[in-house]
Amino acid sequence: MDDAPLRIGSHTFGSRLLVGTGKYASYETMQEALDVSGSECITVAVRRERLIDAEGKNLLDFIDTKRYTILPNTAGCFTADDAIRVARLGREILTQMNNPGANWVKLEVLGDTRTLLPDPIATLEATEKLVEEGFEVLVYTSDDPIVAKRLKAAGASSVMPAGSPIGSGQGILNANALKICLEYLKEDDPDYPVIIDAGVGAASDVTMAMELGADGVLLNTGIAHAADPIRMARAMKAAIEAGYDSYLSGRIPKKLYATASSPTEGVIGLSKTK
Amino acid sequence: MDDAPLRIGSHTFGSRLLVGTGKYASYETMQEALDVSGSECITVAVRRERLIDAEGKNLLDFIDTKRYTILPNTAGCFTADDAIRVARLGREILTQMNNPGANWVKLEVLGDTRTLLPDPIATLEATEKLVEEGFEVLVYTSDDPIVAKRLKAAGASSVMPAGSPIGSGQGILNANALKICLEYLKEDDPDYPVIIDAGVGAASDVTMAMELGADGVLLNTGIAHAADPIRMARAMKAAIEAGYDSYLSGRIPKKLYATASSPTEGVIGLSKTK
Amino acid sequence: MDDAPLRIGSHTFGSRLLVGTGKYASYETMQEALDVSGSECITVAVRRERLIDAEGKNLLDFIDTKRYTILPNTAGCFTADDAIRVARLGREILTQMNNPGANWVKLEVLGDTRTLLPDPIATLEATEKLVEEGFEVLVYTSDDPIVAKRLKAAGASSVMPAGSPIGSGQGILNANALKICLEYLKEDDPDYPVIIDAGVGAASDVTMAMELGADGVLLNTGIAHAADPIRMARAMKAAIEAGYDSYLSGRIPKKLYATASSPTEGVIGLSKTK
Amino acid sequence: MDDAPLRIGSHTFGSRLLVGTGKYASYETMQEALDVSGSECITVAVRRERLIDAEGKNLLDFIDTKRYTILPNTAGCFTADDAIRVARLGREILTQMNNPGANWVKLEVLGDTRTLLPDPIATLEATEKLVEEGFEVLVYTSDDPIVAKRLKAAGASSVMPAGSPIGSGQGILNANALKICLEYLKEDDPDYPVIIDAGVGAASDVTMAMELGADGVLLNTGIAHAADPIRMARAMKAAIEAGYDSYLSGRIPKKLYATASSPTEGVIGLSKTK
Amino acid sequence: MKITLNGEPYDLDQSLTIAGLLERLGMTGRPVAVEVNRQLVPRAEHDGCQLAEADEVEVVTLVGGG
Amino acid sequence: MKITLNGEPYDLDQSLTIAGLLERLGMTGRPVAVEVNRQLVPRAEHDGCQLAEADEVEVVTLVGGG
Amino acid sequence: MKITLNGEPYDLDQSLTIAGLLERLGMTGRPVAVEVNRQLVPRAEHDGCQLAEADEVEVVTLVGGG
Amino acid sequence: MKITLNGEPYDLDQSLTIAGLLERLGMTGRPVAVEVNRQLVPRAEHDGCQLAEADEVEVVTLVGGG
Repeated sequence: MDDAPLRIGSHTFGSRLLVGTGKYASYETMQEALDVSGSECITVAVRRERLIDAEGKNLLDFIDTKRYTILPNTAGCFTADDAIRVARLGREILTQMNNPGANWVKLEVLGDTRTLLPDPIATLEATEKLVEEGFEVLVYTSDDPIVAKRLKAAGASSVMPAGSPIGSGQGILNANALKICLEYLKEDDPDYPVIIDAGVGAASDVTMAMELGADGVLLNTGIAHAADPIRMARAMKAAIEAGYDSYLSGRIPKKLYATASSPTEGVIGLSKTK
Repeated sequence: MDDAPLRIGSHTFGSRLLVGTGKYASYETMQEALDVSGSECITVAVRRERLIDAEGKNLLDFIDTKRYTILPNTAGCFTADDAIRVARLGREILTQMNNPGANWVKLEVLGDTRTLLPDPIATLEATEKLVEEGFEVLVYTSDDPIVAKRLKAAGASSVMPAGSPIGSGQGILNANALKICLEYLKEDDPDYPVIIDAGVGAASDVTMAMELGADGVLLNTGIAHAADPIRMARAMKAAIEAGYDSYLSGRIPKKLYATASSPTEGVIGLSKTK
Repeated sequence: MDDAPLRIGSHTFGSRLLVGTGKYASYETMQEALDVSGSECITVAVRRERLIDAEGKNLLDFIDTKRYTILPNTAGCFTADDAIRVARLGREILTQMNNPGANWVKLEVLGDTRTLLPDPIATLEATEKLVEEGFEVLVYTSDDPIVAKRLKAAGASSVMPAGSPIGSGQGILNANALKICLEYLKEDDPDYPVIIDAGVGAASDVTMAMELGADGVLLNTGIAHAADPIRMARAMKAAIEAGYDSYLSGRIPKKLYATASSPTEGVIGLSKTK
Repeated sequence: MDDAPLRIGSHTFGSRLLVGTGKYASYETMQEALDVSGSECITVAVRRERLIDAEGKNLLDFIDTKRYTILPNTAGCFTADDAIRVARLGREILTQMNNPGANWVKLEVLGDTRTLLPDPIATLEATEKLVEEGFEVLVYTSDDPIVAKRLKAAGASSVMPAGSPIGSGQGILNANALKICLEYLKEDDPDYPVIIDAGVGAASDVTMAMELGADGVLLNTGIAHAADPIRMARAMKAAIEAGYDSYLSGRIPKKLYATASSPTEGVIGLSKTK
Repeated sequence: MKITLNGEPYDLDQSLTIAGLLERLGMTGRPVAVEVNRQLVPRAEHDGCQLAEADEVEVVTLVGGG
Repeated sequence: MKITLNGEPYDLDQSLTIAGLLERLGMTGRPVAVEVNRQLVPRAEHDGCQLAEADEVEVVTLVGGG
Repeated sequence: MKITLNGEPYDLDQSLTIAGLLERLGMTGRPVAVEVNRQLVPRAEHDGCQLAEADEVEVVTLVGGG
Repeated sequence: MKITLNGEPYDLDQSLTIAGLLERLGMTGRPVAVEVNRQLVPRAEHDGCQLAEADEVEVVTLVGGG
């Protein structure tokens, strides 16, 4: 079977699962979960260096930067300007590390500290400026199809609609909206990458996202806060493959009821049936 | 990670996917789909031998009976007596073939030719008699929890509630009812095997079924009538693994919204946030 | 507009809402809720007379038996024999009261004390016997379509499938199953009354039940345990009317998106649209 | 029971149902449907006068402008400037008619001719300008909570999120998003009016919208294109009342299963129960 | 004489009919139904039905239920 | 004199005010609003507003919509 | 001699055992099960079981099913 | 000399370059990025960039996030 790689901007991955690196009980658990997930692309945040305890454990000591493409994000930013500053800082660090992730960013511009929902207006503004600065922009947004359409028009390398709010574990709340997003983003451009970002709670959420025709899924909390993150990482790896194949296989239509799986002719002489 | 095998009566399988052999465009396609699905247990129907064209292709020429445990079913029966006759005929054939499936049966007693929904009353009656005759009975039933409870009490080796009508592709229509079925069937007996049988349309249906705590899934049309049965077989294999791991991993709770995946402290000096 | 009355057996009602009389904080609240609900048919249980405090308040002191047709139920019975005894006792009392409800019964034969789910096998047995004794039987059952079909065949005056478990407040959990129940019960007999019994939590559950094509809804806890039972009674009255009209009106089909509500021609000369 | 009127800006209505005037088979049908709906506020579009056949039937000949407050809309506009022009034109006409609707507008700025989904960015821009010009702006938007929040901050008199795309008949596709919209719009301002606009197909959609805590519902196609618009208008009237009361009544919580509606003590001496 | 009344032991100093029992219980004319040994005894037979030692009597009425 | 009226070319043999145009169109007193070159002209100014060559005039009313 | 074989009339010029019938049908050694008059006849009894006039014989095998 | 370092007041007894500051912080060679007064200063300019009184300096690195 043909298993196309995931292409986003100048990047190509064998795995369609993108995972975060936050909220793990320990770096060791994170390291094993990343390994088991099969992901080749991991997202990280940019934060102030701890000045005391500077010898303390550092995320980068637990990440094989030869193996993973690092996707720096602008989590925690609430204005376009702040997101642009953070994007530049992330690029600077990854450039020093010679990591291929130096040319892109996961753009988050949030509208509210409580719900962490994205601000479409500020997100669009930041997308335009970062694209101008040569960034490949993977942009986190709501499932609003018109906003998705405008973000692609602004030059985003990938639009990443949320299935449900970050960390909510609600999965796909509005399949109808995501279908319209996919219709907009892929018409006349079927290879344009659409990633479902945020909201995933269980493996079935990932499988459903892929069955809608998404190109990949990005998640963090669903694995990091599961009771058994390692096993959940394995679940998510299988869920991506299941959903990708299921979408490409052309599922049977839904009916109110029933058609026989066994032949109806050739049955032995039976008592009169109803 | 501990991957427990699936145990039903005297049978043990590494794969938790049980697949049917009906409705394929060709025996060759069926053969490859069975192989790709990873299933070790396949269900077949009992029908009159074609007397003319007796040299024609036969299902059994395409099944490696050393590899697969065959589960004969009573599809097409509408009374307890007929189902019992067909169960005995299936056992006779499998005995000749020395297949381990000679001691069990997938019991279907249907209530209506149009919807192929099971008849709980006749099904219960047939279960009691077949158990008396020494069959290990895997019984297809609706998602009615009390019927499920009574079928187990009647000695069924596995109760197999439908997610939705046979071949409908509706997936899991009533998760609430299946949860109560599982609660009844597994209380004080956590290893009692519960298989979700029928209704599966896409991989996410299988993953969801397993996330409810089912021990396995039996399906046929979802693979056989997909546009690409081979790829769908691979999807279903991954979907079973995803759902099994997802259930065991202890998923995060669902919330109305959002908790941050990235740390909220240590953000650089930002413009005033909302 | 033609508003057909609800006909069940020999009974005819202007309201399609049937309400229970249990679980109210006070008889006075019950009395007002019944009044506001507009219901003309109320169901009651049969229980041992309190021998001490026999002068205490009695349900019947708060029910205008000229206004309401009383539907005695067999709640609390777990075998066909017990349900039949209770049905006879209810009939005896209503006969003394000259209430029109003396010739019928709401049959409940439960399968389990914890979930109060109906036992299809015992329910079918009791239905047959009570019909023989001349009762008009309104039978509470699960949403299993084959059981529903057999209960009608056994002579039930009305089959009353549950939307979800008694008192669960889950509303309609399996619209697909109820649609098949309605198809079975009404084919060649469109006037056969089907009542959705149990599970209602909010008004929208009642409206949805009616939009499926049900003839009425029976509920108790949804009103009795609401924070404001009187207002909820009014909500349920309106919900029944809304759902009945909505079903008869022939709703618009569902589409992925949008057709204009305002004319697309005749718009003033606009800036170039997308 | 206290039935608070619906207050939007300077307007007060007894009915919480707002209806459109488009897509009816005839003006006579529209007239009767408006009457039966009980609505006191109807929305209309602004279009070029037909210059030939100027004597032809005119909408206004069928609307009692003393009875209804007219809400002019900007349907068909795809830029902020066009919407503003159309808003001014509507105000001019209603001023001549001395209709109280002269001071407000239903703002629609659409992002795409195919789906008629709103453009959040242009909608926000138009809201700011129209508020400056003294309009009471009722703004149609998607269910994006951050956009809803910003539209209120821009001075909208009412934010009107869509349940689903205009005319799609899908009802409420994302209750979670609407709950967050309501939380944002009503915190510290519980009387701020939130109207669910668009997507309604059946009465249950209206009841559900109100049960979320919305202050009203605006719809058009659901009535105008129903097979029987008059009866559907009556259904929608009842559905609004049902949902309003149901929300205020404090519904029972949802449970996996069952609590008894009839007393569990005092049952006659029964056969041993399970 | 001992009977069981609604599941509880109950003493009768003398033999009674069902009508007599109901009178003694102050339930005459109340809407109740009576079972003796799991058989319904209709109101019309209450006068004629003499209770015997060890009879199991149920006296039931209608209560709120759903 | 040529103007554009509701998007169509329209000839005026003589110069007219908006009021004059509406009269000619038989719309005097009808509930309509008028835009000239994308600017609304309120009813009160219809008498005073003289149309010029190539003016883009929109005459609009209310129609059914949702 | 006439029997019913899989629901169809079937002529036997001579009396046969089940084994004989299967041989004639070219099914010897094939994985089939045989019912005579709704009673299963196990393989081990095929040689000994003589068919009689009007017997209803079913010869079944396994086919694809779900 | 006083600067603000990662939001906190910080004293420098002598004027330093960014490179000097990082050395003093023991971060030489660590993967960090530096902003002075909200402008990124690329690694190549760390030696040449002299810090001034009241500069707002941010020294950031990568941490776990989603």
